[in-house]
Amino acid sequence: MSQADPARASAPSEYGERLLLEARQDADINQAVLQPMLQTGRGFWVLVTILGALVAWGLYAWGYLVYWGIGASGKNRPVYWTLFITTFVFWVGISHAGTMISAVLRLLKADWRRPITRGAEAMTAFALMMAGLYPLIHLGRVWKFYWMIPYPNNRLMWPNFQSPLMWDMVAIFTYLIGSTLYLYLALIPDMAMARDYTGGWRYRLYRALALGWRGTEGEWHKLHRALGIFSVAIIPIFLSVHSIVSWDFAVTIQPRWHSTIFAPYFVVGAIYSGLSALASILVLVRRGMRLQEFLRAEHFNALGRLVMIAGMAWTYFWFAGFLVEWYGNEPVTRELIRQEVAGHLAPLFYLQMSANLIPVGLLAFKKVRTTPVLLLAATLLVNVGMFTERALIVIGSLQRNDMPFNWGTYHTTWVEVSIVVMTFAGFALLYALFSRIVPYVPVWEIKEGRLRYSMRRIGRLLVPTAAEIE
Amino acid sequence: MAQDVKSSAEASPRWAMVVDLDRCTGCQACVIACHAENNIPVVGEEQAAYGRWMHWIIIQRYWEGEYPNVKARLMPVMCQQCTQAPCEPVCPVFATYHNPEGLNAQIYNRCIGTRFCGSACPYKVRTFNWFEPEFPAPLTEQLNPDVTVRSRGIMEKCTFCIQRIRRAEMDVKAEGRQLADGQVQPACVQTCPPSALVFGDLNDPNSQASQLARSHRSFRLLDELGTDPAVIYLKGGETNVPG
Amino acid sequence: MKRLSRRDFLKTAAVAGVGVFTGIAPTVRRVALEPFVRPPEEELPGRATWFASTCRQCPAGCGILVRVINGRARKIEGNPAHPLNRGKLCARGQTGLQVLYNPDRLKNAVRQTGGREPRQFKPIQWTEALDQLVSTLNGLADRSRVAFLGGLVPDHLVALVSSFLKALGAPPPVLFDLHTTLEGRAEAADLARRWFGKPQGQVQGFPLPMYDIARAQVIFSFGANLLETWMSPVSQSYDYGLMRQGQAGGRGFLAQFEPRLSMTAASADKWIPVEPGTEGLIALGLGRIIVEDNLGHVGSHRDHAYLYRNVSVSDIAQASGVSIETLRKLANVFADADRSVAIPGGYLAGLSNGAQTMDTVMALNVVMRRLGREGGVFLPHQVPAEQFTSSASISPFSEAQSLIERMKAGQVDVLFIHSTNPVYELPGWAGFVEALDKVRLVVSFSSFMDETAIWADLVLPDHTYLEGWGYQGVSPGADRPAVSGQQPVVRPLYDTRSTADVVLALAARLGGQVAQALPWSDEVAFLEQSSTQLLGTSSGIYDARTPDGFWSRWRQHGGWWTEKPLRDEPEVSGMPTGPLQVSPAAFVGDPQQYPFHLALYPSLALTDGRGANQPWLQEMPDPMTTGRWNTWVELNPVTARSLGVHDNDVVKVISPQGELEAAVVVYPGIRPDAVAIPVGQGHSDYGRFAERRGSNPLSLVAPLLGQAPGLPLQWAATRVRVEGTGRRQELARLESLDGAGREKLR
Amino acid sequence: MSRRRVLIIALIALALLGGGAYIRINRTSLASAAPVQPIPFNHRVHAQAGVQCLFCHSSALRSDVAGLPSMQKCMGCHQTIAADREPVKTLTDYWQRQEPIHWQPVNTMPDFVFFSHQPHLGAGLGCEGCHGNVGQMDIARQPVNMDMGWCLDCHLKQPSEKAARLVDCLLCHK
Repeated sequence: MSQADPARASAPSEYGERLLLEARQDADINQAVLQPMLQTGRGFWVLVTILGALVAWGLYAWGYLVYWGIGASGKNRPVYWTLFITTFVFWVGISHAGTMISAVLRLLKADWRRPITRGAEAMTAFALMMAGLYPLIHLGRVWKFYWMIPYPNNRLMWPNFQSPLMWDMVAIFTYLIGSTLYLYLALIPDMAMARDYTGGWRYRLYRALALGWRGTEGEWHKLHRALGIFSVAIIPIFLSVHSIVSWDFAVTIQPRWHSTIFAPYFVVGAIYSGLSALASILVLVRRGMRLQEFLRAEHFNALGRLVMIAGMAWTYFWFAGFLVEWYGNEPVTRELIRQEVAGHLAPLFYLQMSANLIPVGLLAFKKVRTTPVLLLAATLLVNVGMFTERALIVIGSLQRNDMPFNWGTYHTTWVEVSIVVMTFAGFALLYALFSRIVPYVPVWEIKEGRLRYSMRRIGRLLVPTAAEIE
Repeated sequence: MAQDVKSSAEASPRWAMVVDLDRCTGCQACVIACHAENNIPVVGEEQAAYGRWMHWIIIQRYWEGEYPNVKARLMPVMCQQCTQAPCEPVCPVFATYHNPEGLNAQIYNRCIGTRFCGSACPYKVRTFNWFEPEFPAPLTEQLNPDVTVRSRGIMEKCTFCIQRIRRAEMDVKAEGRQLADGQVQPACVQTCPPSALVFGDLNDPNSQASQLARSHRSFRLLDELGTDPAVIYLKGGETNVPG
Repeated sequence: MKRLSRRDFLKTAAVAGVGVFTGIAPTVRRVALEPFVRPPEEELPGRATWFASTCRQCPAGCGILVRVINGRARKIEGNPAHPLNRGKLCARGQTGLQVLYNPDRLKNAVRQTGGREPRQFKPIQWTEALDQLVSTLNGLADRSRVAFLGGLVPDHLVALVSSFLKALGAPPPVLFDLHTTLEGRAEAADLARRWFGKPQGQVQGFPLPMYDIARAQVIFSFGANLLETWMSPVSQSYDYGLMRQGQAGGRGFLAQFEPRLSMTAASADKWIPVEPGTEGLIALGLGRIIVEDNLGHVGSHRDHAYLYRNVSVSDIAQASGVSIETLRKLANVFADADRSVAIPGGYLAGLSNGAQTMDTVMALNVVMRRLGREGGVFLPHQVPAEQFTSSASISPFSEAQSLIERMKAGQVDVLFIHSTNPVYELPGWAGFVEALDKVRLVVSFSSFMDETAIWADLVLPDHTYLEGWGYQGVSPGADRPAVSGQQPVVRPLYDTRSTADVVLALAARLGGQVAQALPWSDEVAFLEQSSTQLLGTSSGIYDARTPDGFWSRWRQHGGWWTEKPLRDEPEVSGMPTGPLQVSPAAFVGDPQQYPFHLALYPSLALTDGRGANQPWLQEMPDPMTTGRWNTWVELNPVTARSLGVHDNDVVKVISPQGELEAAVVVYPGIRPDAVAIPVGQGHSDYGRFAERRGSNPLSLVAPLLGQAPGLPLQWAATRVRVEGTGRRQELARLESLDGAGREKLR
Repeated sequence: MSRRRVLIIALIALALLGGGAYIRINRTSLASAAPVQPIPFNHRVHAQAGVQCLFCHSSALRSDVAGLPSMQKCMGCHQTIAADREPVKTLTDYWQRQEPIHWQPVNTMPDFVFFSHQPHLGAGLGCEGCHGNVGQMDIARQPVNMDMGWCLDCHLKQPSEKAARLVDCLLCHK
């Protein structure tokens, strides 16, 4: 934190955080953001190499899977869906935080969002890209994936829009396009800024991406309007995506999937895991790119609070669902609950519960929220818990059904794990490369935020004031 | 009105199978008949142990009671050809759909392998080609030319031997006659030694299947789910009664 | 198989993408089309032709129809006109295609070079093979030193071989295999001869008794697994279906007496897990109660009272573990029914008191006057032609033993082996392998390189039954006399030759008396001539004016049978003169050291092991355990608990004779003092699907010391102990173990 | 500049659409060339000589496949007729060796399609409806690309009470 800044010494620290970088010139800020982007150390390339290798291995595993058949993964009858769908749900869940932070907080005019919006939006886009791979990966005949796309053909065959998988595809593509545009819109002024400060290939790249942005008032006006529209428009999409993902399960009559609470439960879970992932990533990026100046305790504090609230909401929804299932005492559900509480699913169940509930408790402490390492630990734990939760829902439920003769178990394989790891590595790789090409901190938003606040002396008091900017 | 019913019944039969559990001995003849008729591959010990077997019809065995008053109930289970089939709406490409005769169609060459139908099916009677099926030569010579050999990544299931239905329809049409009751027999029904399986048209009230379906012993599997299956079971007797 | 190719994949990872794209190409077959050179009659390209023939997967002789399209057999179905199976067929019958198209079939005759140990087989021309046989036979000083050991040999071949051996001056063929041993076929024939045979009647080949299951109201089956492998399971299953739902008087009642709940017992109304060896006592007790209380509606039992003179029901109850009340109830059920029948099963033959037990069971039918009555006991009516009445019977174990003795003593120079696999099917102590060593020339006619064929000097593969000719008298179950005809449905796939033709060719080459005895130019000529013995028989479903016409009708129908049902009423000629006796069954192994009875049973899929090379049968779940592809050991839950083992734990089963290891199936339907193991796996040679898979439980069967000569193989008289090994092996079950015991889910 | 880009994109889209439409209308463009046969059998000559399709492909009326004439049938005529011609000599050689000729299939269907000639002929369809005017072809070739759309074209034109059945997937795929 910039307590050392002599110019700010007079202001009480809690205000100081709002008066972001007051003493610095705009050009300084530009440099502070651009420098970590332009100077890449050896550590970065080592990281990229490792991630690249993991992705390459995962692609090989995918090739193996396609060549030999889905049997190369650990699926069997009746566990037709396993880690692929689990990870799919997980990534879709992660993708929710970007919009949550960016659009919802933008509408709510929560100013602390400003330095972290870009990171959040990028996370959304990349997580969706990873999620979008899974519907392909898990297909038995991936080379026929285009049959899911409605296009005129002489066989007069169309996809079945009754199928939740079609809803999924539509929702995910819409969300991917929407969130990518949203990310890009907010990027334009910073591209222009970067264009003005760089040369070589970067200059050409930024010039193209900046779309000739000059920063006129008209342009700003249009940008704000566009962002405003997008912020509103993308919220229903972001709600729909995870609802639809939940309906993949809930529309079947598989016991435990067939639940009315699934849609909100999934959305809340998605926000919980997404915000946690964002917090984890911010902690990591902040350290990796030395952005301590921009990403500060107040952001972590606020984000931590959000995570905690989402966690409480998730707990509530989980409990509401669980209680009804428990009292319903439907035979298969009862069996599943028994397996979770004291059967072969118990390790996963207790991992899920502890990893999801302990962080809620931890994050109640400001010390945890504002200490990056502790925050990282808590939020990582949340995502372990949420991944486990999805695994329990997808894999756990499918192991039991109405005919005990057909129950089954499941063991994963190296192919499956490699592909899952591939998407994690792929996400990290995209994110790492992104952070070197695009200003990680939205400079214009910070500058805009600075304009909003000023310190006024009223009598003997220094009082921060905020202006409406629209 | 009655005329209408009759003509519509003639227009499209409602194929149904009656499984008399009192006759079924569990002898597995139907299982092999199905393998032979429908080009179902064998998967080998390792895969079979992992639950990846591919029989379209299985005989489920449930134990009841304890030694010495132990009962084993045997129940053949194949695709129930539900009228309200949970598998149908979830397929994104219409590979499985309801055909005019009320059959659950599974079109292999349309299937892209999402396995959604398999997850949705409460009876778990759909099987998936986890790997490319193997028929070491010259076992290929026994393959039924009327049935597609499925490749890897495709869902498959009991079709009520649609190829036999179509063949019979074609033959009677060529001869200018109507299908008679019992003229269409899926492979399992044809071979069943104790005649526990009966196949026929429910729209024909006089067919043997219709008559059996009206038996007081009849019930349907997981009826409470409302899937309205076309497979009708007839309750078996009490076996190994104590005392 | 898969694993190997996966390793290949690792090597060729770089081209994985290409491989993927091969999956995209439309699967249009660009194979050349071959027209017929000369079109066969009535063959329409692309259209199925159905050939009527006979199933040879077990001795029953069911009629089959084979669907042939473009010269390839595609499916086997039951022949609806056939009186035995009436259009139905069991799992094994349908798997016959995998005998024909088995990838491990011998494609030509082979000769073993370099002695019998190294298993070096070289292809040999048929002419060369015949030359060798002829010169060996000609070189024999004493032609009686030729022997023929057969198993599931079609009747026409038995007839030919018998004539051949007779003409040579050699002893008649010995027909012995495990399947017929396990179903007690020879002993059933013995039983019928004891009770119903004429004093001067045939010594061998007495017809087997038949039990009218379809019309019986009450059936007491003593170890007869009549729905699985015993006698004519398809026919019996058909009748069972009628017994259940096809009777006017309501549902029939079936009680099964055996230590393990077989599939038949699972279908029974009552399973009585008797102490092994006390089945006879129970029959005795039932008879005693019936006679004593004068139960039933057959008048007085005074004539038969002497049969049960010294019987104490309470002693029986104590010995068998079946309470007096249960016995009384059962006796009432049996006697009160108008149509009841007691069936002595094959399992009894494996016990030392088997013959006595079977007698006591048959006595129940006699006492209740069930002979020749609807729903009772019958004898098949003979086919009205000598050729088909003298048809083969199964040799008792003693004959196989004496053949082995002769071989060991060096009295056999040439041994022909056809459709039996004694090295696998006999326990090691029978000494068949050692005996083979003493035989100068061993000739096998096996289609596969099985455990016996690898010891042969010459393997001259016969056609499989779908490629060859023949006929077969049917097993009991048909309601009328029948001969089932066998004809080729496809052209032979490989350079194989019918054994009948080999025998005829040998006879012709040997000349003289032998050639005179076998004057036929080939097998078909013999069959044609045989079939026409029935020409002019008015009772048949068809007749013809000419032998040619008759022969073509024969092939069209798949044999011959009468138009009307025709069965014989057995007449008791061998009524026991004194009270029935059941001596205590003897078992090998000290009960302290070996606490469990070993209950072997023929696997429904593999029977005695000959189905093990057929992948459909390997993958076919056992109906009761749902196990596949391997051997398992069935233990009562109580037993398993006391041994501390669970499902899929590997245990060692040790008998005084040998031991084996297999995974446990905790099986609620078995006596706690018994362990059951299916027969059929554990092949060391028999093709890719059979080899190195499970264990052969016959290695456990111990010889009953001091057993009287002439006793059948005592395969049910061994005691064993079971030890845990601490290892686990996942048995390929159909059933989910997770869901086991959760029937009451709903 | 941006306008030019739009134009280019529009042109590409148009070309794709047009190409698709062309293929849709003119299936012959995708039909395969005549395969090379072991004997250059000339359909035209035979048709001109008055040989009916069903004389040689006689199974079509009763079976799934139309069938190829047995060599016995070929030789029935060619013992005497045109016995000096080169292709017929090749045929005679085959016949003397009693060896079947390995004809290359001309009209093929994927494995997953069940097709039977019999009901099509039963419905009054002529051979040339699908196989083109083979009588005008020297070497037989597939005149149209027999894909599913081509099948449906005809099946959909049938009276509505029949069409519902005729477009059921299970009719041809099983």
